[in-house]
Amino acid sequence: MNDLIWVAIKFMFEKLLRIDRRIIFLFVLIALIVPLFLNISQHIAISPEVRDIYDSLRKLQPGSRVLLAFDYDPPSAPELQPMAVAVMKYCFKHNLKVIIMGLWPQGPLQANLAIESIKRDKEFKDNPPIYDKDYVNLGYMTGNELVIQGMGTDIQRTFPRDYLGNPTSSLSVMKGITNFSNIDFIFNLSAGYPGTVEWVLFAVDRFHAKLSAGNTAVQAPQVYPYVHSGQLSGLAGGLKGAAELEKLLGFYGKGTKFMLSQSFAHIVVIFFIIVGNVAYFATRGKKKK
Amino acid sequence: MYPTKKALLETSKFIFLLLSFLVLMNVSAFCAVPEDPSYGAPAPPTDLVVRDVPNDAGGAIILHWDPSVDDVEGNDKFIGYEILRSTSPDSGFKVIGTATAGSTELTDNQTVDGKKYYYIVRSLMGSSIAEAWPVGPVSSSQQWFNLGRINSFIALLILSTAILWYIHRARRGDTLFIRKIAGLEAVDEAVGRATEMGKAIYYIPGTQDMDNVQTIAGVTILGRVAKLTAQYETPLDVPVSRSLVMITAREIVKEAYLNAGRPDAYNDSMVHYLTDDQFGYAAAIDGMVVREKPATIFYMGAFYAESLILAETGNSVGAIQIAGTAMPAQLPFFIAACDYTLIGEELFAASAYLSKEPKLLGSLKGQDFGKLCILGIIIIGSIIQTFGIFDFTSIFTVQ
Amino acid sequence: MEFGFTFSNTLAAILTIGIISFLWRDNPLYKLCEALFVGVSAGYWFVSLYYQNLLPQLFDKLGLTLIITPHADVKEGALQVLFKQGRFDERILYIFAGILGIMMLMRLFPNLGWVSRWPLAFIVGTTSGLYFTTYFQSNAMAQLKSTIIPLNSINNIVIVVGTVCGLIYFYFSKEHKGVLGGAAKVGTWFLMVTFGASFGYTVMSRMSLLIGRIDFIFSTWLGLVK
Amino acid sequence: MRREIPLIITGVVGFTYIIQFFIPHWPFNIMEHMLTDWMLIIFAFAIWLGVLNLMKVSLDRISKRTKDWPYALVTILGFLFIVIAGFFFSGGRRFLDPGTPFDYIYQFIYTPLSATMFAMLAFYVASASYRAFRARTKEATLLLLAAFFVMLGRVPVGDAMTSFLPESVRLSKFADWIMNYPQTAGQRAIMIGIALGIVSTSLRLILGIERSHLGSD
Repeated sequence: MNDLIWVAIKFMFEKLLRIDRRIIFLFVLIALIVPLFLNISQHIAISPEVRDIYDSLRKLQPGSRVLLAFDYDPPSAPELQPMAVAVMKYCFKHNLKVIIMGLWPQGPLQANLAIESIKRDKEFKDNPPIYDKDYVNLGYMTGNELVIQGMGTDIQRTFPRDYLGNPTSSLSVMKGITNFSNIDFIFNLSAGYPGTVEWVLFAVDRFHAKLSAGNTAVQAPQVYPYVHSGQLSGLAGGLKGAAELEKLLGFYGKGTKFMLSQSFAHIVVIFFIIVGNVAYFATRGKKKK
Repeated sequence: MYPTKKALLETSKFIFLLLSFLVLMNVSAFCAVPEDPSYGAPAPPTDLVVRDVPNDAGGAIILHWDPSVDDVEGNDKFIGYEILRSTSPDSGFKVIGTATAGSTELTDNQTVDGKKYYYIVRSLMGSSIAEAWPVGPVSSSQQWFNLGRINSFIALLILSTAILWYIHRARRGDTLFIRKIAGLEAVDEAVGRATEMGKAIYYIPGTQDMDNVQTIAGVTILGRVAKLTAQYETPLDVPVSRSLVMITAREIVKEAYLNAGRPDAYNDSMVHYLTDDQFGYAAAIDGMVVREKPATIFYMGAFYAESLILAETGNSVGAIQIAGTAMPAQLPFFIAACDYTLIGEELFAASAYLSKEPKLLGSLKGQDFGKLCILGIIIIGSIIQTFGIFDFTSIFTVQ
Repeated sequence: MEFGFTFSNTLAAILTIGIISFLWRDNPLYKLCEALFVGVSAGYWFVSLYYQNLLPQLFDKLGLTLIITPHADVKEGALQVLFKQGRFDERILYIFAGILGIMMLMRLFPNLGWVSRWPLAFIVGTTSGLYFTTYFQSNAMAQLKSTIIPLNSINNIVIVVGTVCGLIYFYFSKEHKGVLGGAAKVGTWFLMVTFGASFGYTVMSRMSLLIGRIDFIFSTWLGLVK
Repeated sequence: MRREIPLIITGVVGFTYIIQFFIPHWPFNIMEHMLTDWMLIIFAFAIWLGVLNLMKVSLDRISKRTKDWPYALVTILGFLFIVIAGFFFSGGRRFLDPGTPFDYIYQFIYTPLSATMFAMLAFYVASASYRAFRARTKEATLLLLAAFFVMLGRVPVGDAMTSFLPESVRLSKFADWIMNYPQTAGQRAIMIGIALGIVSTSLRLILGIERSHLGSD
């Protein structure tokens, strides 16, 4: 009798182990879609790395120059776009001058999308960011880390023209800026190479710029050693980092909105890991017997 | 209704402020004497030091000053600093740059080497300014050696010497011991299994170009795998995502087949280009794997996000998978979904172990020597730091 | 970006669903999307590399652009300087880059294939030289420096012990036995925690990306979620 | 000669780069810039090879009428479509500006395709977790545990589950600790190892000890 139950359990688990992966896919899909329609508020704990970014931003006086480096493309936008929007909103609200550039060809386009969405925002409707007063977009430049190295000597020579084709020297935001020593803060949004690692190696290690970064969660673990060594002051990793930034800076957006789906998804993955292991050990235990 | 005492007080305070402001404006226009900071002109920055930027290619002078006493957190009126430059100590000063409140440094990189310059830094608060005395002369120059990098220079010299010495020893025929690497032992077995099953072997050399050292290591290991497939007459398929990799991989596979005495079994279509795009490449391989169900798949080289798509699909068709990469973010997936994984440096060690080539063995030993030095430095250094004998870390500052 | 049930969004949504449909099984729509993707992405890079690389770096610098068409945005190239002003411009050296590039294309002719080794050798040399110093300086020296810390807290001890044992795992000259074996074992534990953490972060990242696509379908395209 | 000249090129170029790192003086400072530009130019030429190969493979499939040959036609048409739009109808070097046909294809064809390809990883991650992540050994168990804590700690649910604990020891703090200490240590060991590996490979390439990438004569 006992044996019969064992056989039944073993059969069940073996069946479970060979479960069609499409069932797993379906679970994931449901876990992500359903929360979009729910409205549950969650408490978001702030990690010290994100607080560092906030502290750096808060120290900036009105009129300070902030360089936003957009080093990502549309596939990584769900994680990085909310960070870009939150930081930009903070800058515009506190009258910090924003300089946009990209080492990825699609980066400056993502910046334009972020600005478009800010202009549509109720909070900025009466006081939309104005080109060359509140921000400039220097566009994309080929050369990867060598662009950063060039900027360390002369930004205006590295980017002779902005995104729209105006000479950089004619822009009022760029007045008096020669290199990183005239930039008060750099925020790098990065999804890979070239990105935060290169900014650390060149802008920070060689030219002593002050740098914080927002990274995709995939890349964040590799960047942690730089936070710990002080080469990087502050790091926001993935959607959670975006939600934390939104909370600290006071602009709730997609980062916070997506957190619920994120929670559900993690629970589904953890659930599958546990089930998979239970099934594995149950069937293996039987074999040993 | 008549004004309250408080309102009167406020009004008189305002008038007093206004008057003193006007007076101070006039005074400061004539001489930049620091006045009461809360009401008028700011204090100028002090102790301006100017010097040539060290260890550079010239054309730059660095300025450093102590902040004005008004440059404190919370003082919103303090705007920042303006930097002026002239070639004469008395006249001709022009603004060349600004620095925001809180900064104490600026690099002027618009200088002509050898020309003498004088600098003034002044504080801006509200609409008033205060200048410090001009400082100079100073001129920029280019240097013949970057002294800030002397530590890297020495370390690299020692490391390179060690590598070359070990290579020399290996070539002389000395036996150099290298421990077993589990993932590599499995290569022969994996090729053997594909032969038994009569199915193909896929070899994916990563998605990066030939300029990536990992790709080079991957292509080196391909040489070994190709030699085995030539001997066993197992079909080999190498889809690549870079034209340069295609060229190199063809050379290497061709040579392997030649050395195995089977040049007839080689043809160029074994190594073929798909697309440069990461996901286009992954999608194409995905399709190939699902349709052809290879027996063995190798992933050796630099991978990004496509690693998981590839490894999971390979796993789902039941292929033996052997992976090797030095991309930390991709390693968990290979460890999870592949039968054997070469972790980080093991990929580089693998090409040495497989080929038993003196140059590879020697350099692996050289790297080990480097690791031994680093281990020693960390242990001794941490003890020194613990007892606070001196700042040991300053030796390793990078510039 | 547009909002709502427009033609463009519908097109994008069909392509999105087409790719996702592979999860069910390989099917004609997926194959179509895959084939389209391979072609479009090759074309995207082809065009981008021409305009962002070849044109400004080579043709503009040499002055070939001006020879073909007068262009307001482009300044005189090295050829104009040489022939009109009779002055040597260092940009003329870029002609070598062009030659190396063309040598690369010689691969297309089987008996001239060996010529392409020159540009290949150039690329290998450039990257080796660049990596030789930068990687050593920033990933060995800088990280070594920040690992030398006083052992006065649990956290610092974790950092030092973890780094040391991890390095011992990557030490290939001795069989991992005895003390060395023990340390290497501890090293693998640290590496596994590192990979586990990496995995956790990656799960997070991938889920976020999918949320982005689902948000596109349900909010941007269908407008079901506000 | 066919092998010697490439070896010399690699050596000279590699040494130039190393020298400029330590000697900032003219002419090394400008040579670095120029050589890097050259490399980008060669890369831009190399894409021609790749594209021509892709076209050849696809045309072969069409002419031989292999299985699924119509998809090869789609690949070619997709390529021609974006290339023609990019070169002839998108304002030359302003081809990335909003509103050009190239930008349209980028936004509504390329972006959904590539972003969804990327997003598919979410499904594979879940499936891999289920089928491949087993606590077979002590090491695998550690990997799993770390992943478990980080995954839970990085979403608000983790804190909600441990809300009975004081704030400083909740899951999110524990996840932060894993990232900042053990994870950083492991990552660092990997970084240092890789850096040494890169130094020795580069050295071999520059000195011509490593020449397998050049193939044989």
